[in-house]
Parts: sequence; structure tokens; C-alpha cells
Amino acid sequence: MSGPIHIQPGETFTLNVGPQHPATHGVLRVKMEMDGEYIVKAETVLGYIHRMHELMGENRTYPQVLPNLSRLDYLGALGYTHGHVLAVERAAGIEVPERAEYIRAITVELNRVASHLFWFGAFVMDLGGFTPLMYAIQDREHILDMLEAVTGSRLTYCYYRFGGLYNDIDDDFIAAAKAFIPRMRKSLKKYDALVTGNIIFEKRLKDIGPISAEMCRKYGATGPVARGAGIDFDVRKNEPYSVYPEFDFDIPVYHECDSLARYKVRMEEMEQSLRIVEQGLEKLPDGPIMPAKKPKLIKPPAGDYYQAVETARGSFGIRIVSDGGKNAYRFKLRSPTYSNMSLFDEACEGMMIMDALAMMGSLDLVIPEIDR
Amino acid sequence: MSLTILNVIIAVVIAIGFAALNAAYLVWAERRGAGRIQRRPGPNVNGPLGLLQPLADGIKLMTKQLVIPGGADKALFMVAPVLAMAPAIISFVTIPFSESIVAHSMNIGVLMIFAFASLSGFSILLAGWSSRNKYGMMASVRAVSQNISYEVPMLITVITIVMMTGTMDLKELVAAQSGGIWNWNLIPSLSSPLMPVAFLIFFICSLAETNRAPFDLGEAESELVAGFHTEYGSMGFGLFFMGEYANIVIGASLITILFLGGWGCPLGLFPGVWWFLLKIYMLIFSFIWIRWTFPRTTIYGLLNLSWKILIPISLFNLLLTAGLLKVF
Amino acid sequence: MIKDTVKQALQDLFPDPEPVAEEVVAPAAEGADTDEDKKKPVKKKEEPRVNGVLERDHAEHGYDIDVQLDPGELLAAVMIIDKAGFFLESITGVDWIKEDQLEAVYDFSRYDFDTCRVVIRTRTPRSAPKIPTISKIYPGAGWHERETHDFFGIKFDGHPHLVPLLLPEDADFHPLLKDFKP
Amino acid sequence: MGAYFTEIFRGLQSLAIGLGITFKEFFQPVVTVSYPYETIKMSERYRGHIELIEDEEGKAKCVVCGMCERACPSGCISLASESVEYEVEVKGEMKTKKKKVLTKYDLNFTTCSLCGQCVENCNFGAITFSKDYNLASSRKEDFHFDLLNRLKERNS
Repeated sequence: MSGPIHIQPGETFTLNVGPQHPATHGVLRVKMEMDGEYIVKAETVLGYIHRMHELMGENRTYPQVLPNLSRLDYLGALGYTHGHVLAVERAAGIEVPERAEYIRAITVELNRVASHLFWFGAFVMDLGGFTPLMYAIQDREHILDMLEAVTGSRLTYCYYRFGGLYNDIDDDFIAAAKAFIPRMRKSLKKYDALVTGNIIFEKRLKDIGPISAEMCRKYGATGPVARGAGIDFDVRKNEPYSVYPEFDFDIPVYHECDSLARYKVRMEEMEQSLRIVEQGLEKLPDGPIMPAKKPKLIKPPAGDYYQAVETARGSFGIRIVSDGGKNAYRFKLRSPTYSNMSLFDEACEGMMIMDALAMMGSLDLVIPEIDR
Repeated sequence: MSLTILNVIIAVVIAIGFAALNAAYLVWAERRGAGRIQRRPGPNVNGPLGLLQPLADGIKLMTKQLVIPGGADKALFMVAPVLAMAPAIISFVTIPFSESIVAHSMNIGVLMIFAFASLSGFSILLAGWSSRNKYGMMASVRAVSQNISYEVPMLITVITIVMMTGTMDLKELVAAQSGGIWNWNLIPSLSSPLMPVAFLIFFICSLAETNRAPFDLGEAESELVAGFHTEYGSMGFGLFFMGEYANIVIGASLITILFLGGWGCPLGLFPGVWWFLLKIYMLIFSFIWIRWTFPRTTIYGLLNLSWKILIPISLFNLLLTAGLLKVF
Repeated sequence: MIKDTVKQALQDLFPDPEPVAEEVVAPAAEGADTDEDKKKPVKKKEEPRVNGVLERDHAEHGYDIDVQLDPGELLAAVMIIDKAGFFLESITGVDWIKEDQLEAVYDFSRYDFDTCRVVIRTRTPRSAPKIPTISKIYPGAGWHERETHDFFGIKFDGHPHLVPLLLPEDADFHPLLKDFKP
Repeated sequence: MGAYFTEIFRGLQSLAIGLGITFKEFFQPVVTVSYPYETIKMSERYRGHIELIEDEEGKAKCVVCGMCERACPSGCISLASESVEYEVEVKGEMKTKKKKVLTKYDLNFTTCSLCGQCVENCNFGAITFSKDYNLASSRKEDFHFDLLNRLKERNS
């Protein structure tokens, strides 16, 4: 609920939400000028977990940067590594076998489901419900087990290579993924009944935290935040990459612009991701997972390359400026939550603190990804 | 005379013991229950089924240093946790567990319990205010507005029942419901057709009065860190914690006495303390169950619920019952 | 096609469009990109690029329109982009230490299916890097400009709150400059 | 007025559905593993810290080419070697040749990011991933692994 504010001079106080605060899921700090429970002005302070991945990208050779990308967003790491390998492949002109691209798409989508599941749990926990988090983690654990069996790690994957993959998927993975899909669909129904239909939940989110389409455009918001504002934008559809044109899936769009719309977009995205996984497993072609001539030394020709991918949080862009050397001359990471978060300061003005934090939860923040 | 005093002292000691034991073991029950709901075992390392966990927690809390933040009002800061625990224990004195097990029966028992229950709002206000923490301050302001708005429908509902039975003595309230489930206040009768609704209102209000989820706005951890007890550690926190659970027992006992026939059996057979305990623990289980199912409400949602839904309906119930009592 | 209209609108910014320069540079750049080995075409590209609008192959570079202009023309170009309904992807910098220049790169993209990515570059001398802010047009640019200021030390003229965002509050170094020594 | 009551009713109904779900879960079996008492076997491809592979003689297969050291993004591998002369029969003649023998293979696990570049870049199949994950210590030095030593311990 946001109401008109009549501030008497000198009657506000400053509240530091963070850098250590349960609602910020990490080390984010928001300096809020408060009038009672109402926020008069907010200023986000970043940089508490800034690690300068961009400089590391300039100092290391292209393959050495691979593990860095999964440290940006630890929940949906594969989407980011996918962007990176695609960017370098575009720059260096490396061909990728079809099977590798299919496996990439399957694993990215599974990772997206895992990321959304964790967001779902954490978001409901922001609103005070603890149990859905545990249910979500149970389902997520299945995905992590599957991905661990293939990639070798559970969270910060380093699975994709320039030109292909680290290793192939096996029948166990395919069987596990096929068994997981109906299980997940059942769970989604459970979440709908337990959380989405709940009156308390609905009252807390409906018409709360409005982010309009125009505001999204001015701030460059992408992903579920933009789709919750009625913008039909998904890089997988708008600027198809990898093998996504081969799949039949929908982009959920809601026009309410409130926190509930953003919540619903993500819940439906999980279902769409499952559809992609299902189709990917069906269409999975046989063949190699690395090109016949494995690229040994990667030295993209001088130039400026950009690649955008749709990660769980929005449009992730990576710009590589090459001078022909084995290190990138400039390595820019455009992180989606950075733009999504930048509108928080304006959007939360005049809101009550609990609504503002619910809205912050609906933005799906992963702080290491904002700070890079 | 002296014998009566001795009786009362023994009874009070037993009441304190019961309250403390309940407070300690309800924490265990809550954690085990939450664990089961979330498909994990809960505390299971200390002792069989983790039954020694409360003991371990207690020792840990007692041996910790009590940190008083700089700038805090020391006296009030120390008083607040005591004020959270003491009224809860005192309220136990008047609660009749059965026909004979009652520390001190008095003819205005209902009034006394509500008088002491209002004090818990004070403890939160003092704790939040004296600890000189912005989160604590906001939490205490919230908690007070919550306590004020939920006492109204709660008391209106109690007035309805007092009107029906014509007494404020808890023992007599139970006696009026003896004989079986059909005599309980929960079951609608010709003169009080809306009693299940009144039960629901009272149940919601006791959740809100005891600051339980989904109405735990005073400690809303995702926005106010830990609310009014942000600055409390060691036994100060322990007392708040125990006070919360003691209050839950009081709330459950009151619901049992007012609506569920106290120590009476649903079929009118073998009335006794076991029925009373069974009923309050079932109610406490539902408190735990609700806490681990629902998200938290907002402060304005909470006030809207009270002023726009609970109070009008309970007032309507009061008027309807008063009218029908005249008719039948 | 939005691509053509925007390209035309941006082209109008340059009083002397110099079609010759564009044609010379564009094939040279593309030739260098297709050529795997670092040979002469790359050397040729080292010449400073002339201001103007280039159309790039999306499949190869990931964007469609590449504009280079003087800082003074930036606001006019961004206003054209804003009017056409683009959103701001990111702002970043590149340190061209050999040419003693800092480049600010602005990425714009669209929400609709008329895919068109526009890159606007503007260069400023390294000794006194100064570029007008676009945060009046795109409020979201505020953070991106602060980040670019952190990393490169480019002063964004008229920015309301140009203090370090990702670096510590008292940081007086610019880590992405090529001559930065930690 | 009607909307007022339908909303109350709908709200209560949604709450009851939620309670029903958690009640059902209450009686479901526990899904967790009591970690220190039970452990899960790691999957085949689990990437723990690296480990040396032995050859038929029980010595490290490593030929100290240094590929792993160079490929490592975090610089957590350090090798040391010495030249050893050995005799080999070439076309019926005994010749002395020199070869490098590994004397130290240090892994600083505190900075390792488990990317697997070292194993991938090893052309001799001399290193592999271990399945260790029960690694906990409050001292940094405990994660400076001397892999050659570990290999010896495994063999003994």
C-alpha cells in the first residue's frame, strides 16, 4: 500500500537495510529515508561483493575465464556460462556441433528451473512463509543431482567449453530428466495450491510494487520484471540464439505490473522450461559434442562482439573487445539484475517497508551478479 | 488462613513449573513439528528424539553474556523480558485444569487473564523502545497497534460467552458446558447460532495476541531483522521466547475453557485433566501447523482484518446472541 | 524496419556523412573479422575510425548499427534512440591507450520483435575524459555511468550523483585503465 | 456486501487448502540425510580436488610438462622436478637419456575453483578428480595438498 506522504521537516529517520539484512539475500545495502513505516527516499549502495570479473577477464586467457562466469549468478550459473561461450564462439568463429547445443539448451533450462525454484522459496520466505522454501529445495535438489552427475559440480558449473561441452550426457541423465518432468509438474500444482492461491500471499502482492512498462524501458529492465509489466521480451524469442528456434515454447506475459505478475511470470516460466527440456530430450541428435578440430588456442580477430542470452534473471549481455591477442582487450558483462535493481530506488518511494521488501524479492536479486 | 496461603504458594510453584516446562518443550515440539512438515527430522541429536535439546538450548542461553547496547535504557531493557514472562505465568494461577486442579479460583478469572494478557503488549513496547534500535522501535509500534486492535474483537467474543453463561468464573464456565460435545459453546444452539464463527474469531485473535505467525509482525524477520528482540541475547531473548510459548499455552487453555468444554469429554464420560491437556495440545499443534504453512500478513492487512472483518462480525454476533437470549 | 529509420535518423546527425569513409572502413572491418589470421587487414583497421554510422552484420558482431560520434552529439543521438522506443542495455568504456583516448560505449536494444541493437561510441581524450550524461533521458543510465566512472574515470557532465558505486566510497583509482597498477 | 462475504469465504477456503497440503506432508517420510552420520556416494563425474594417477610401477604418471600449471586460472598448482638420467635400449644399444621426474606437486586448494582445466589440459592422463568432499578445517594450511605425498600414502 502506498499512500500520500506528508513529511514534517526533521521527522524522518535513516534506516540502513543491509549490508547484513535477512531480506537482501546477500550483502546489498539500501539506505532508506523513512517516515514511520513509509519510505521517503531510498538509495541503493552496491559493491560489497564486487570482485572485478571484468578485469580478470582481461588478465586471463579466454578458457581461463570460464570458471568466473559461474561465479556471477550462483543460482542460474549455466545461463551465464552459455552466454560467455556463445560470445567467444561468435568472436572466434567456432562451429558448435548440434548435439552440444541441444545439451546446452537442456541443461540451461534445467538450471533455470532450479534457479526459479530457489527464488520461489526465498521469495515466500521474504513474505514470512518458511515451508515452501523447503519444498522448493527438495525439487531443486533433484536438478542439482542430475546436473552434478553430468557436469561434476552442483552450483558453480564449469561445463561448457568453446566449441562444445566438457563431457557428454548419458542415459542415466536422460532417464532422470524424463522422470523429473512429471514430478516437477506435480510440484508446481502443489505450489499453486499452497502459495499462489493463498489469500494472505495474494493480498501482499496484488497491486503492490508497480513497475510500469515505460519505467522498465527507461531503466533497461529485462527478464521476468519486464514480462510482468506486459513487455513481451525474451532474448530466446526476440533474438534467437543456440537451438532455441527449434523449440516450441511460450513467453508468459502479465500486464498487471505488480509483484504478483512477476511472481506468476516466473512460475509459468518453469513450466515452459520443462517443455523445452522435454522437447530437447526428444529431439536430441546423435553426434560429437566437440568440433572435430578442437580449438586449441583461442585468438579472436580484432573487433568488437556482443552476445545477449536470456538467463533466469533477464537479458545477460557480454561484450568482448579483442585486439587479436589471447586475452580479451575488454570484457564487459551486462548483468540483468543490475538494471532491474536500479529501478528499485525510484519504484519504492512512498511504499511501506514490508511492501518494498516484497517488491525487492520479486526482482529476484542475486547480489554477486549485481556487483560482479 | 495460613493453610490457604501455603496452598496458593504450592500451586503457584506448580504453575510456574508447568509454564516453564511447557515453554521449553513447546520449542522442541515446534521444531520437530516444523521439521516433519518440511520433511526433515528436526532436532534429533541430543537425547532420544532430541528431547534434551531444550536443556542444551537453555544452558547455552544462560551461559551467554547479556549485551546491553550503548544508549539503551538499561532499566527498561532489563525489565522488558521479565514483563514478557511474568504475566504469562501469573495467568496460569487462575486456569482450571480440572475440577480440582486449579491454583486459585476466582470469580473474575476471565477478566484477570485478559488484564495480564494486555501486559504482553507492554513488554514488546518497552523492549523495542528501550533497546534503541530502529527496527525494534518499528516492531514495537506495530505490535502495540496489533495488540490494541485484536483485543477488541477478542473481548467482544468473550462478552458474548459471558452473557450466555452468566459468569466470569472459569470453573463455572466449564461447568456450564459439561455433559458432552452438544453442550460446548463451540456448537451452535438456538440462542447462539454463530458460535463457530465466534470460535474462529477468537482463534484468530489469540494467534494475533500471542504474536504467532501469520501475525508475527513484531518480529517479522524478513523486514525487521528480529523485531523487538533484535538487541536481545542470552536469557533476555530466552525469556521472550519462553514468554511467547507460555502465552500460547494460555491462549490454548482459554480457547479450551471458553469453547471446547474445558476438562469435559466430548461424550460426557470420564471428565478430567487429560481431556484438558489433550485439547490444549491439539490447539497448540494447530498453532504450530498454521505457523509453518502461511506467509506473514502486512501490518495494514492485519489491521484491516481486525477492524473491517472481525470486529463487525463479532459485534453482530454479540447483538444477535443478546437478542436471541431474550427470545429463547 | 526500425533499423532503416533509426539509421537514417542517426545519419542526419552528421552534416557531412562522408559516404566514402564509411564504405572504406566497413569492408575492411568485416574482412578482418572473417580472416582468421592476424594479417595486414588488421593493421589497416588500426587507423582511427571516422565518425559516422555503420551497419554491422548481426550474426557476426551481435549488433546492427554502430555509431561513432563526438561527445557533443551524444545527447541528440540518444534522444533519437529514446524516441524510437529503445531501452538502455548498458554503458561501458574501453581504454584505447595507444590512441590516448577513452571510449564510452552505449548499448541499446528493443523490446519488440523488430530486433535492432544500436551501439553508440564516443571518444574522449584520456587526460580529461568528459562526456555529457544521458541520465536525464534514461534514468537507468545513472548507475551505468557511475560504474563507468568507477572503472575508467570518465566524468559524466551533469550526472546528479557521480560517486563510486561498485568501488569503495573513497576509491580514487580506476582499475580498468590499461595503465592501472594495483 | 456479497463480495465482502465471498472474499472472506474464499480466503478461508484457500487457507484450508494450504493447511491440507502441509498436513499431508506431515506424514510423508523424511527426505534428508543425517549428514555426518550418513554420507552420499558422489557421482562418477564429481569434481573434487585433483589427485595424481599412478603408472604400473606405482609412480606418478606425471611427466612435469607444466600444462596444468599454465592452464590453471587461479595459479593454484605448483610443480617441482629434477632431471634423472636413465638408460634405455634403442636399437640394441644402451643409451643414457634424461627425463624429468616429479618431486613435488602442490595444490593450493584454497584458491582452486574446480574448473577442471588442469585435467582437461593434461595430455598424459596423469591427474584426475578425487571424490573427497568432507573437507573442513579452520586452518588454511590444511588445504595445501602435497599430491605426491598423498599418492604415496595411498600406495602404502
